[in-house]
Amino acid sequence: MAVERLLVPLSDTVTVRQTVGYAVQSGLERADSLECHLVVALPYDDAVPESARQREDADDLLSRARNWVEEDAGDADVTIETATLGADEYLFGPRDYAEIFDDYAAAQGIDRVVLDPEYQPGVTARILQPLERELDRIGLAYDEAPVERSTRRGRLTGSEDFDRLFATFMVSYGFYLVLGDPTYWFDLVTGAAVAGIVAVSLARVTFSVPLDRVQSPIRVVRFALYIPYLLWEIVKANIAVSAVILRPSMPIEPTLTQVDSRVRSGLPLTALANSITLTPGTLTVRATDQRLLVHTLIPAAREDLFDGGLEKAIRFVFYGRESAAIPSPRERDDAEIVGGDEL
Amino acid sequence: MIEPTPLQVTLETVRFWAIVVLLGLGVFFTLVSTVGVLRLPDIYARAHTASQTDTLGAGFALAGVALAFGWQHAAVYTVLLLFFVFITNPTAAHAIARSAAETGVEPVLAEEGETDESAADTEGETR
Amino acid sequence: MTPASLEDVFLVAAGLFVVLAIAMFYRAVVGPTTQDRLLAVNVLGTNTVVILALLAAGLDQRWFLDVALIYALLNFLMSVAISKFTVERGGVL
Amino acid sequence: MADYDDTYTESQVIMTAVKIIAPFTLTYGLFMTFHGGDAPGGGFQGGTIVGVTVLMLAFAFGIEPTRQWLRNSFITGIVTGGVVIFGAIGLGMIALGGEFLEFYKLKAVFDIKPKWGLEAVEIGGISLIVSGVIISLFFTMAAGFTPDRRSGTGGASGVDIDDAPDAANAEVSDDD
Repeated sequence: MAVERLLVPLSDTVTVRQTVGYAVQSGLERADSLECHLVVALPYDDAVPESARQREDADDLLSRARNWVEEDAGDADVTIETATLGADEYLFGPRDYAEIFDDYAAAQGIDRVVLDPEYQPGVTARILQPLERELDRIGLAYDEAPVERSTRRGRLTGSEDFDRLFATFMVSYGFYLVLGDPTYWFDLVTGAAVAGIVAVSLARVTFSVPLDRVQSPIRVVRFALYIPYLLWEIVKANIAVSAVILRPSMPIEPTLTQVDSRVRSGLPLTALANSITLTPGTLTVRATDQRLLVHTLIPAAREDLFDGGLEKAIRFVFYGRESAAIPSPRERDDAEIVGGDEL
Repeated sequence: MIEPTPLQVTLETVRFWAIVVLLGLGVFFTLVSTVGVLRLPDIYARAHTASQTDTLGAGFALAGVALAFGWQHAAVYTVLLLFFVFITNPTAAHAIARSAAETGVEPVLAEEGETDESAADTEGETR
Repeated sequence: MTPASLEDVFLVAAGLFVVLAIAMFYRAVVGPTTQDRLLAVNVLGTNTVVILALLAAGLDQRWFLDVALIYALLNFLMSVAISKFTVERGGVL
Repeated sequence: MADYDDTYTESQVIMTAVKIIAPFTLTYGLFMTFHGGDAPGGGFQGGTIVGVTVLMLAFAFGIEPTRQWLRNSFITGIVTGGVVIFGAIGLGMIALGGEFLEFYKLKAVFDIKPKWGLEAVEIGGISLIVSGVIISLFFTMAAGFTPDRRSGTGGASGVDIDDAPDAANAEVSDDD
């Protein structure tokens, strides 16, 4: 008697209920007995303050999903397993997710993965397309649940699109009026036209991640607070580096270091990498996912990097004050000096 | 022609010397950066000091320009220029360093001693 | 009272920046790697932006600032384009 | 080390930086286009910056996705639209009894400053032509460099043929 083992990664989306339903139904069509593994992948590890809330949400989602499976299964022979994955590591890109699913699948003898088309783990944007590619690469069989979502989705992206268009329009119009003369009618009219063109053509490019009406303005304010701090760091680092360069013996000590940062991809990572490059003495050579390869010129700059001041500041900008209080890269053992081979 | 009040004269003098100091600092940090680019052993180390021109060299000089324009439209323009430089230059430095890493330019590292320098240079010649 | 006019200060500063930019040419010519040259040219570009801004103040020509802004943009584009090109020669571009 | 795939060709640091500055450069390019009469700039410079914005996006996101985002027909449309507007304004002046592109007739007939005629040519004609030509030249060159796209360049080369007279046209218009 065949047993079908299914892995269903869950996230809190509109279509998660239908996905679970499809998983149970399709599993029972293929075999008499079904073993349904419901898992939630946690994006954060324990070192990060957000992880406690994520874990609560995950447990809540799992218990709901367990009820759904029991409801759909009826009298059929269905075993339910639930798990939370990735609690001990910081999951970053689709590749990380694909790998933990693969590990779990190998350990439990999973036959097939049923994916929610809207799968959206934790805080990151929708990653399904790249996740499928990574699963293909690993060679794990998956199946996308056929779900109905058109109506809901249209409304949702409608409001998101408006936010993006509006934000791009305002940025562009503001910039235009700064360039031109805000009291001249010609500039006011052409500015509106130009901002319209820019908003329509670039809104989806610039704001590839949906905006949050509450959080996004707060982030802008916090970013403004971050600028003086960054400038102060730059001045300090400049003086230190200048002192080294102008000394005739030039006591530099170049090292390559690898730092696993705890910021998300996209804007936070770019802000961190550019801040690191902007402070003389540290230079981001490579940024693959959250792993930064940083070249440091003098020991003082390396110590600053390992103390993670900039990282905490970036976390403050994007995730708020509570999130800024994380252990430094040195304390959580994410910073190491590597040789030239790592390039 | 109205005779300027003593306060105005003092303010002008202060502004003048503030501009001189800002420009002097800008020139100084650019000088350090130039010396660094000429002296330092490899591309990665040079990129560090190049960012000094981008940050404080350009920063102080443009601050001096903005101060000279005072409360005018052009001052806003200068700040905008500075902001633009601050966003683009680290990205450019990262792009250059990354391209060096991708093409296999070996960094000179402290642990491996100075003998590596000549090796890295000769390897670079072939490109 | 001030010992010199503000315009002269800006012109002198611009001259100093030009001298430093010429010194930077050494690295642009000598290399040894493509990236070294690219970096030197990038720094030269930043210097040019600053010189243009200083001249804008010194000669009171506002529109030099427009040129400086464009120059900064092209400088960025050049660095990204060439560094991409050196990596993927014959690839994407 | 890095295995490039077609949609993710650059370091995401560069990609995000380009995303941030793209709206600003596009706005600036259009600003220059609109301020040709009384400030440095004009259709040529503005059009070039608009074109450069697209090139920048292409560097960061990869050329193929950008080409899909900006369809060939769209670029051809921009260029031909520019030529049509340019020609229409120029011939319109003849219709008003003047020479080709003689804006003083505007003053005589409609009581509009001749400056606005020049503005209209700069905005409607030249900027569209220049930006379209820059973008299509870039895509044409890029298509030539990619080995596996040799057969699929029909659309791009079609644009290229269209461009030749436009470029000549644009150069002529520099004189006025």
